[in-house]
Amino acid sequence: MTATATASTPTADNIKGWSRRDMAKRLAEDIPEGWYVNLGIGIPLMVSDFVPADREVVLQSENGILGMGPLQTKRTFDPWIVNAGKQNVTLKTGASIVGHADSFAMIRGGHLDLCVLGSFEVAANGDFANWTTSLKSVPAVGGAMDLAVGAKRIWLIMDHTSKDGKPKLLETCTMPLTAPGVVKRVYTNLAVIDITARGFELVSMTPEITFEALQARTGARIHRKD
Amino acid sequence: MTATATASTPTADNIKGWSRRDMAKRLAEDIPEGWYVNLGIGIPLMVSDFVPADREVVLQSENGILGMGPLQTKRTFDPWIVNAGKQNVTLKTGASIVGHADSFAMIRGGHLDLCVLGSFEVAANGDFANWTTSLKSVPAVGGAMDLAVGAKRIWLIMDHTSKDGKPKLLETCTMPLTAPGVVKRVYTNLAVIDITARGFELVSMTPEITFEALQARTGARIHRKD
Amino acid sequence: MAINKIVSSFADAMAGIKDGSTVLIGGFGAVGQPNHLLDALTEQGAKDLTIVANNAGSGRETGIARLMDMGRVRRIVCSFPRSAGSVVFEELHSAGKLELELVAQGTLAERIRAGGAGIPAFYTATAYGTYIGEGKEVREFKGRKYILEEAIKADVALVEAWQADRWGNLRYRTSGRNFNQPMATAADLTIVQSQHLVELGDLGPDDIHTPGIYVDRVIHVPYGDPPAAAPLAD
Amino acid sequence: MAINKIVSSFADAMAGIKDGSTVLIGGFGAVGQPNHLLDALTEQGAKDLTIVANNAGSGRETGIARLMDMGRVRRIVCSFPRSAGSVVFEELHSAGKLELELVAQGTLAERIRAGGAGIPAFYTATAYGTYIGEGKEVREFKGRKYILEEAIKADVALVEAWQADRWGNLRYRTSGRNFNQPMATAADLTIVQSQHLVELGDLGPDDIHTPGIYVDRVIHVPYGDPPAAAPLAD
Repeated sequence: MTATATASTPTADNIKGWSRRDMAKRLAEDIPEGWYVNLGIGIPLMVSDFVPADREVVLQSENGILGMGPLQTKRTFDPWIVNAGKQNVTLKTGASIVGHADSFAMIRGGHLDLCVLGSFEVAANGDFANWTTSLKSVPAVGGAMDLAVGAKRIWLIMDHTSKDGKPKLLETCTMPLTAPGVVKRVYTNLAVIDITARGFELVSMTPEITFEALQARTGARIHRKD
Repeated sequence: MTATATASTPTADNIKGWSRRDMAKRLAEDIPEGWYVNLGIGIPLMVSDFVPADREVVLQSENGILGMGPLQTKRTFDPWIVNAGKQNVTLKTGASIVGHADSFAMIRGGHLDLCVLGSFEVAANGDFANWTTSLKSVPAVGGAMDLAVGAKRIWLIMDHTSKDGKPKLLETCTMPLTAPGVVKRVYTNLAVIDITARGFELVSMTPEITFEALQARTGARIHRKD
Repeated sequence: MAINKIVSSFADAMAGIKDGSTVLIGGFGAVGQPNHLLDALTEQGAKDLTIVANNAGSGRETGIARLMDMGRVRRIVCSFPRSAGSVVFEELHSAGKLELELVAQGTLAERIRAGGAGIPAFYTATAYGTYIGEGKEVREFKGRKYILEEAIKADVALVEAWQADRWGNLRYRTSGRNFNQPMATAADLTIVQSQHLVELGDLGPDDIHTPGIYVDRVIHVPYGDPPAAAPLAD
Repeated sequence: MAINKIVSSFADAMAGIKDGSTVLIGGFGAVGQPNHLLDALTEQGAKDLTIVANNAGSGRETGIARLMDMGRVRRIVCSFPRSAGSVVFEELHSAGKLELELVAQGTLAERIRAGGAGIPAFYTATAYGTYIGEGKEVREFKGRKYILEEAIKADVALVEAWQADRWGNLRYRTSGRNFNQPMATAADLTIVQSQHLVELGDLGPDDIHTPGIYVDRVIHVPYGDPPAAAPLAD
């Protein structure tokens, strides 16, 4: 497999692909009823807006909430309830609270069906790097490493390439790892890609792009599903 | 130090010493206000009857009670509350309940000021053996080993000798250990004895006996306090 | 659609339990014992089981003792196998028909908690220097000696609760919490018999002892009070 | 006489904290932060401190940031040192005047829980194969790799609670539970600022989040609500 068939500057054709909302929506539709899900700070948290209204999914927040609801409004304001991103959130009917040790016991004990995270890089072997781009300055890690190894599956939601067109789906990560070998699926603006024993496997892609152009924007071989 | 000055059959003089109630009472009076205390099944549990009424001592039960009260009567009957010996007990005002993992975290984390246990044998180095006399039949261990290493101090309440006059305070235990090196004090029918770096140290003894007669009933040297 | 973990038959509650399973059984004494689930497991037929429980049953007609008496248990992991009435255990064990792993009670609770918390192993001072600690890895931290103990992770947990809702949120009643709380976290399939079913939201967020994430199935068993432990004074 | 852990002055609450102490500080974001105890610790004067907390403070005028800015902290153990407003941390750390031990949040919580539970060390998969896990002992259990982590046991814990009684029994309010609950168990001296004092018995036995055995001193600080995290939609 080589990328020689594509343009030398893959982004010159100006394909944008799916919007962040589209990515969040696609991911949300893949979450079955009854799953326990932790959504990372940022775009992953948008996923909660797109879970179909007739489907009960229980959201966990690492600081001890099981059954997290939407952000508070002025009408529902309660400053004692915050999520992992320290936003004021609501509790759904049926929610429960635990302390930090019990919350991470829940996370690390393999009880979450899914954790959705953003990422800087992901590799074809399931490694990913989302906590810091460099160790030169002092990084903050928070709960990312715990979630990465604790949840039953890690799905990433991320741009397929950097702003200057460099692939973020790679043969090997170049940035400090969050965890080795844990990612099961990646939702990008261009495609949905599974990570299996043989590496990246295409699930679906935006109609704006060809398989070859997608491959050219990807740093490791993409397999078609058998 | 030898025991040659005493009778060849030390119990022939028929000294009984303190009764079990006396032993429990002496021990209870040595518990300061505010201590958290676990009382083993049997004679140790009698200690609770003798804590002075104006002194608040908080009793823990290994199955998750902090603030255990006296045994239930027909008037206070609640079959949902049991102690470690599976007796129906009451809760004091201020009591709290936790599950087994949290209860033993409390025990093993060094939070109990005192645990009072019965014992078959105790050695001058603080070893004791209270869980089984032999490994020939299948023993049951329960929470004894956890309490033995977890409480800040272990005090034993036990007969000074066996029924046939053999010492139970020894140079080295002969039965399977509950824990090595943890006992701080022993209350027997004949004496109260501390265990320090140099071994058994006499705190007090029944007026019925002489030091020499006490020594003759003891399997290791008893030091007098300096 | 909505999450609903409440099942209406014991057959549904027990569905899928395989031969060779490891089964955690809550309770301490008569309080908090999931007796109806034990009967249902007996009915369901799984055999070659490993049972993890504080006690090894008493009598012959009910609970763990009955399951063992029917030859369905290969191995038991417990802290207090031998007590008044543990006749079936003693018969089978002395006849070499039942393996025993004897574990200190706190180590048992902590191993189960570790199983639920993703901790594969931990060090503890309990049982160091004793028969139970023999052969285990010893390691010193800050001048004190500890032994290594591994987590217990089970296929099934049988749990008794006081209140449950359709998400599987649980509250226990006083001494009924015991091993039920850590065991609920440490199995692939956690099955609860609950004295009361309540509406979602009836249990306050700050008042839930076991969050629903740990629970797979709930069956309503309003059996009433456990027996008194012994005759009481007036 | 009776047990009474309630003290009436900050001086009494802070009495005896020594230079060189390790201090656990509860809270997550603005919720459950024992800010008045932090101010009292600043007043009390202990220096050369090791601080264990999820964050490394923000701003300069309050809390952990103020304590660090006054040169009283030698070392900080935390999971999220760098965030908007962590200016004092960044100044001191880049100037080599403050040591940092970076710990994954769950490992931090579990190390503290272990400190309270008498577990000197445990294995975890978190941070295996990463920069944070470098140099740590690796061990395989059932085919998966884990690293060894040691317990954190502190001299002092500063805790914020919603309700407390004279035995030191505590309840927290929703997200205020956070690190306060495990930290309360892991120090030789646990000091609590509580929004409400209640009579002994007002907190039901099944409803206590932190049993009084873990608490040494309680001071009543009815400061009201934490600030809103950000402007809210209508």
